[in-house]
Amino acid sequence: MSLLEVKQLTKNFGGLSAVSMVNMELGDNELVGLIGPNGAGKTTLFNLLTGVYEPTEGVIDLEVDGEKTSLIKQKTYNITAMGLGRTFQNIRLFKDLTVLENVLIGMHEKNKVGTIASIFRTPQYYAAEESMRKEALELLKLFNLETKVEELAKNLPYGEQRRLEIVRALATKPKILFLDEPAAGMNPQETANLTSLIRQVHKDFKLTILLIEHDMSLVMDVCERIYVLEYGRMIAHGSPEEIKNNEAVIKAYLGGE
Amino acid sequence: MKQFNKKNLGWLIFIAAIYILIQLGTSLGIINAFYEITLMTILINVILATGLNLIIGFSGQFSLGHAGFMAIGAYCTGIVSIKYPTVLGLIGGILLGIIIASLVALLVGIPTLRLKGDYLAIATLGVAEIIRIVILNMNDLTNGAAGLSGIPFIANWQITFAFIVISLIVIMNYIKSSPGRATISIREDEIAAESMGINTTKYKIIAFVLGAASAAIAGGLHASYFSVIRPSDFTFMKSVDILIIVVFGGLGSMTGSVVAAIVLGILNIYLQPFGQLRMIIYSVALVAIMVFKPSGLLGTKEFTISGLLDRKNKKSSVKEGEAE
Amino acid sequence: MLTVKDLSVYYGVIQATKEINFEVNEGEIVSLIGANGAGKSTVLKAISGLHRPKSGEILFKDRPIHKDTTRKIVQLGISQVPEGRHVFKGMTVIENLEMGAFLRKDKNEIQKDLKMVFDRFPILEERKKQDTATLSGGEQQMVAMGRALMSRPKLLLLDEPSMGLAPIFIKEIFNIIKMINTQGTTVLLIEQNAKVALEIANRGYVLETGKVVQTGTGKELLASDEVQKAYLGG
Amino acid sequence: STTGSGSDTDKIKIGSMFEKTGEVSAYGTAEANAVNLAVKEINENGGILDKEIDLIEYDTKSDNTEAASVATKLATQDEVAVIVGPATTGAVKASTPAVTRAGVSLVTPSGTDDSLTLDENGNVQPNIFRTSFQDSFQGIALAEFATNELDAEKAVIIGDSSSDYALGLTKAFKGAFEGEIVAEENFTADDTDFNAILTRIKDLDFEFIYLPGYYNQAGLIIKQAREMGITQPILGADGFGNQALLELAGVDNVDNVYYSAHYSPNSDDSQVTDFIAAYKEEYDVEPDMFAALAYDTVYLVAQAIEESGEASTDSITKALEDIAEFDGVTGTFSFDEDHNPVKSTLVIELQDGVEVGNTEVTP
Amino acid sequence: MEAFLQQLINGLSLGSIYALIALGYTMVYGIIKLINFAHGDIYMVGAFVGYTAINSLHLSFFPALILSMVFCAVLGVAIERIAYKPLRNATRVAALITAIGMSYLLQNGMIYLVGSETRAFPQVIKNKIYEFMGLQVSQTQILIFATTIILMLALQLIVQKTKMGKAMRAVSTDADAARLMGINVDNVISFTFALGSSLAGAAGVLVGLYYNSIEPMMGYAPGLKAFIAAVLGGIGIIPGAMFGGFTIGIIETLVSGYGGSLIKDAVVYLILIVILIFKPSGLLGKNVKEKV
Ligand SMILES: Nc1ncnc2c1ncn2[C@@H]1O[C@H](COP(=O)(O)OP(=O)(O)OP(=O)(O)O)[C@@H](O)[C@H]1O
Ligand SMILES: Nc1ncnc2c1ncn2[C@@H]1O[C@H](COP(=O)(O)OP(=O)(O)OP(=O)(O)O)[C@@H](O)[C@H]1O
Ligand SMILES: [Mg+2]
Ligand SMILES: [Mg+2]
Repeated sequence: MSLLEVKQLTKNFGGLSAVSMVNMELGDNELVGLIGPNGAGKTTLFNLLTGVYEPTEGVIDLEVDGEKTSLIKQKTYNITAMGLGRTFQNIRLFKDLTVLENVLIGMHEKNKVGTIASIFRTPQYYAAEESMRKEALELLKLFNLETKVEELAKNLPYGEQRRLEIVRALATKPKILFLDEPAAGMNPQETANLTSLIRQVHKDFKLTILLIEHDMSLVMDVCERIYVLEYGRMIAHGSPEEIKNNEAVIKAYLGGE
Repeated sequence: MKQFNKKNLGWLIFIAAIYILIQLGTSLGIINAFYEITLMTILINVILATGLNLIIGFSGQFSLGHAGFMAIGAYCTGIVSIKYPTVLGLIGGILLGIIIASLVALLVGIPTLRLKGDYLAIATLGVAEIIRIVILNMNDLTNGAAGLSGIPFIANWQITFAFIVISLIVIMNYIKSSPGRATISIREDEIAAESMGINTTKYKIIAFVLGAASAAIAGGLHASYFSVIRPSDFTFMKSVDILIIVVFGGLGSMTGSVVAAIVLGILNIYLQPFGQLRMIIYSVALVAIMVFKPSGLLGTKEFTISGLLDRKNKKSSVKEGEAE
Repeated sequence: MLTVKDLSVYYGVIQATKEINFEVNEGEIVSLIGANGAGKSTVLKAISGLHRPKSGEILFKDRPIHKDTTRKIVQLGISQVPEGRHVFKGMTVIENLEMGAFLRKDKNEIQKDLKMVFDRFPILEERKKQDTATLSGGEQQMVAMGRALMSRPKLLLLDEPSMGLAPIFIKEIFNIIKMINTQGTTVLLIEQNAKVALEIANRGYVLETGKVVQTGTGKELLASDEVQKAYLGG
Repeated sequence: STTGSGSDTDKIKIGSMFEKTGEVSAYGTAEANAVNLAVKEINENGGILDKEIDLIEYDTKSDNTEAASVATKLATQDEVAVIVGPATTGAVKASTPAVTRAGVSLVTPSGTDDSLTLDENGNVQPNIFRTSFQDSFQGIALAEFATNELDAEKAVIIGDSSSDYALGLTKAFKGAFEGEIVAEENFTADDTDFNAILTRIKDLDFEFIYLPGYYNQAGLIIKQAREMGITQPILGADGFGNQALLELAGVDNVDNVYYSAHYSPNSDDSQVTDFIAAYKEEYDVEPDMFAALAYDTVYLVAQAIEESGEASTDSITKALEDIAEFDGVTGTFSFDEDHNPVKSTLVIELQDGVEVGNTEVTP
Repeated sequence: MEAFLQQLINGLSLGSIYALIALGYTMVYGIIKLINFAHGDIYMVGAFVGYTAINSLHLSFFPALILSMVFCAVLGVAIERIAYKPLRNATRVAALITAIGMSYLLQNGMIYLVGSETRAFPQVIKNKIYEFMGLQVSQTQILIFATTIILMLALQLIVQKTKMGKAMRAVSTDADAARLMGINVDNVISFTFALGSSLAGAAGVLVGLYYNSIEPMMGYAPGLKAFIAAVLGGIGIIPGAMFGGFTIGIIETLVSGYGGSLIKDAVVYLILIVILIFKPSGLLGKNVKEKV
């Protein structure tokens, strides 16, 4: 079975059907793109998968410890614990906390330090803090953020904020990482740097990545497969080459040359 | 590890020094009965404000009902210690207060902490008023509107000081730990916090319960020291008074709350001779302070011993994130 | 038409622009390009009077405007499409467009311009009674553009109009910018998408950490090695 | 501390602490004003023991913690000889530990709760005195009045559940009243709209309304009841004693209203008329029952100091206990062993807003 | 049944007072998201201005009402300029504290000026009582009820249809973008305060007339209830303030009317909390989940 299976997924807002009857599958260690016009329902799909919105109908199954587990009606934090990590279209860092704290918060659930242990400062508490700190610093180093650990997140330049968001998502130890327009607001040079970073994460962490992006240079470059949404429906699916030449996609999204 | 101990030692010395200073003051008669009342008011306000700050400043939940939990603590302590007028009776009463306040906080927290902003504020205000009205109507136990009087005076400043140290250590240790960071992340961005796998409801409730428990302690000490309590001591205006201390000190700064409680306590002494004009001066001061320093005295910063002792090492000490 | 002289803007202690100089002539499209945080948006905020410069001058038709209120500046004919659209959510498309004509009293002309905007963005006419909060990003961008046009600006300031838009919309937006320009509106354009921006621009300026480091015609800049390396990814 | 105002021998320090701001500032301010007036008069007439009174005043903010704080300040820091105030029971109780420890006596003009002057074991609090009736006294007197004078057997009680004053009066009344209590309704001090409870009792079979409460709510209740067509007699306590009762209720509505009082404002006793004139002159409003009690309290304290011959705290306490036949605006009285005044009450009858008679009741 | 209907009338009349005050509350909240705690005290000032106008200036009712509204409008704008404007970019709690400070200032300033005793409001309009089918309703009750409805409709019209109203809505969603339209944001906010405060002034005079009782602390309790009403209705929503006010008034009255006068407020709060649990953004609030 594939890692994540989505069937007939639908989300209505009042009369508007933001996502309708969407089917999708993600396998192990894949790098998949999700594109579509503005308002097609891409972000909404992410929100459904991560439990931020509750689907109107449909099936979302994730493989957890070899078993098929439904994500419907699960709380976001449970879903995260099961291995789905994400970034946000509009950056949502913990702005007034330091870079390090942002990452440590991502690690919190996986390094259960009990409230009681923390209040009474048991030896376990010290040990856990030590190891979390070490791990966080290593992660930050990997993303060239090691010199910024004590900076407040809000004071980082935009590009570094995007990177920190990815680090923070990785700190939750996800099996699947959802990236929502990581290159938005970046110039082509910055986008190129980001492209190689995504490749590296994909390789080093051996995880599956689902990527929303309007920058075709990035999508076509890194994605193995691409899904295309329009008006909430999946209108196409295939390799970058197939998508580039798909009439419907060109008409709805890419535009003719 | 060495770093931690050094810092803990610093705080220990600091606390001991303050204790000795107060002790010296009372022995030499510098702190007379009147200053002692002021001191007690300040100490009790410190507990109240730090507890509320945990809820509002750290978990980011807007509670306007702190006085309700204080009332629970005050009445439990009053009732128990009238029956058993001993130190054990006092501690038993306070413990009972903590337990009941925590249970009530848990019970109301689970449904209401889903609410946001002003809606939560109104709900918590309502909870506090319900607590007060229940107390008002439990005549046999609470003596209704007339309240309890003749509560034995047991909570001297030494006992109060001990309670303050304990509750501050608990709260500080909590916020400077992984669960504490999880709590703060809710204030920063609830949706992002959930996406980090944090059970936001759980940590909101922990903060709410801890805050309620500390309010119960403060209420118990208040009852025991002042020996009279009435339901009308714990109205919405009391919650507002505590809120003022918290905001004045800086939302998200525990040491700020401590400093603000002290400053406002001392301000009150100086304003007392002004009679009716006092409240006018106080309100003008309140507006002026907020206009000129909207983030409060300390903002979200904490005053630290290490920062005071050697400013050079400040960076590394913050890094350790230990009980500052 | 617009002259910016030695402009320095601060946010608290952070200096966002450092004695910037540039100008925009009547009828031109001028592009400002530069990395994130270079100070591009800050320049536009200073021109519109949203953020006061600490020193320097901004002249519009030889008249200093850096001490004027935003209201005055809008009255003089400068209109801005801010970064991130900033449509009025909770108001309908048509109400948003009417807000653009807030300072105008000529009811008939306003109706004409409304029609003009709908001609340019037909989709908006279909959505005219819809709450802008529920529009897609591209549609919101059109509302923001249409709203700015409703004030009949002489100078239109555009801050990253293509951000977050699907490729097909990007093309459309740039076509519209060209069209507006040929119909007589001067345009100052900020874009991350430097290639397209420089293609349609008469002239361009490159900003780096608050300073102008390079200038030239659009074609010159496109051909420049530095620009190629820093902004065009190769 | 036996020499209260030891250091400054040509002045006698008296403390005044009242609720001048906050919830119950209406009563506190009236009392504080009357205290000032009395002190001014005494000083103009040569003071006490040929010494001028130095009045040290504080506001308790209607807050008990603050009351404890200023009582301590007066007793230990300012070292006053005696304290007048505060107005409410709670504030007096909060001040009790401090003044008792310092041995400074405190006379409250209007703290009415029975337990005020007693400790938990029923022993008298050595330093607490009051000039007003205690709740049980009035409650019983009114119950008797209802039975004997109104010939009424069916009562409806409308009480202020947020005030200990009203609760005390209700409790005493219920204990003493032999007739039937048809209904008992409650309101809180914040309320201004009483239509709900009045509608509820309107069609019940009852002969009078017992309304323990202060004039500011009582006035509104009388108005709303009469407008609604409830015509039965309304019986209240000394909290009615303010001109505002008539104005709030509307003069026409104040019909069949009875209340127990310390004195009749229409009395032609010169002490009463002089006091009313002086107060009006000074503050431009009619004095109320609270003002009268506070005014008397100062003269009472002055008499005690005069009689003790010195301004030491202990001798003043002793003199207060022994005071014989103090003659003031609110009657002639001395203290019983529980520090409560021994005096009778007048039940005043109002018809069409005019006092038409009064009956002396001594339960 | 008759008793129930009578209580309903009582509840509506009490509720319309809460609603009247809540309208101004919600209006100000709607635009700058500030809980203007001093609103209840402006209402109190309004009552005193009306009192003075009638007693000392010997004006008749309507001129006194207008004078009070104008005075309160000016007062509201002054408070906004002095105490709230500097805090536009501060946290909302900081602004709330300032508002509480202003509330204290108005209360205690008034106590200082006129004393804290309760006064009777001059009864310039004779209160007639109408009876039909055994139900009673007074002229002032009708007056207040009608005023509330009319003002609610008028406000709704102003906010939805007029240019100023649109400017207000624009400022409330995005102040900087509103500036770019040439809107003078400060003036719009001042206008909102003027409008909201003049409503409070009108309420002060009307309620003063109705209950015949005014004092410096009179704004506290109804101010708090009105705030609760505004939140219950969905804060920032004009018809919501009205429905919230009616709801609270009716619940309060029915609870008292059916023997619960001791626990009236507790029941009100309990119902309030239950309503909020099921409708977390108030009666008329749209339950929009934040778009992420
Ligand atoms: N909470 C919501 N309430 C109402 N409508 C919503 C909500 N969230 C999304 N929508 C609507 O659903 C549709 C899909 O929105 P979504 O954000 O998923 O688009 P998208 O594909 O991510 O577009 P973009 O590329 O512009 O980010 C849009 O029309 C949007 O207005
Ligand atoms: N409100 C603000 N407060 C403090 N600093 C700010 C503020 N706005 C911008 N800055 C800082 O000013 C500098 C210039 O920002 P500006 O927004 O003008 O950059 P930009 O070139 O428009 O970048 P982008 O491509 O991300 O839009 C940056 O360092 C930024 O962090
Ligand atoms: Mg999206
Ligand atoms: Mg920018």
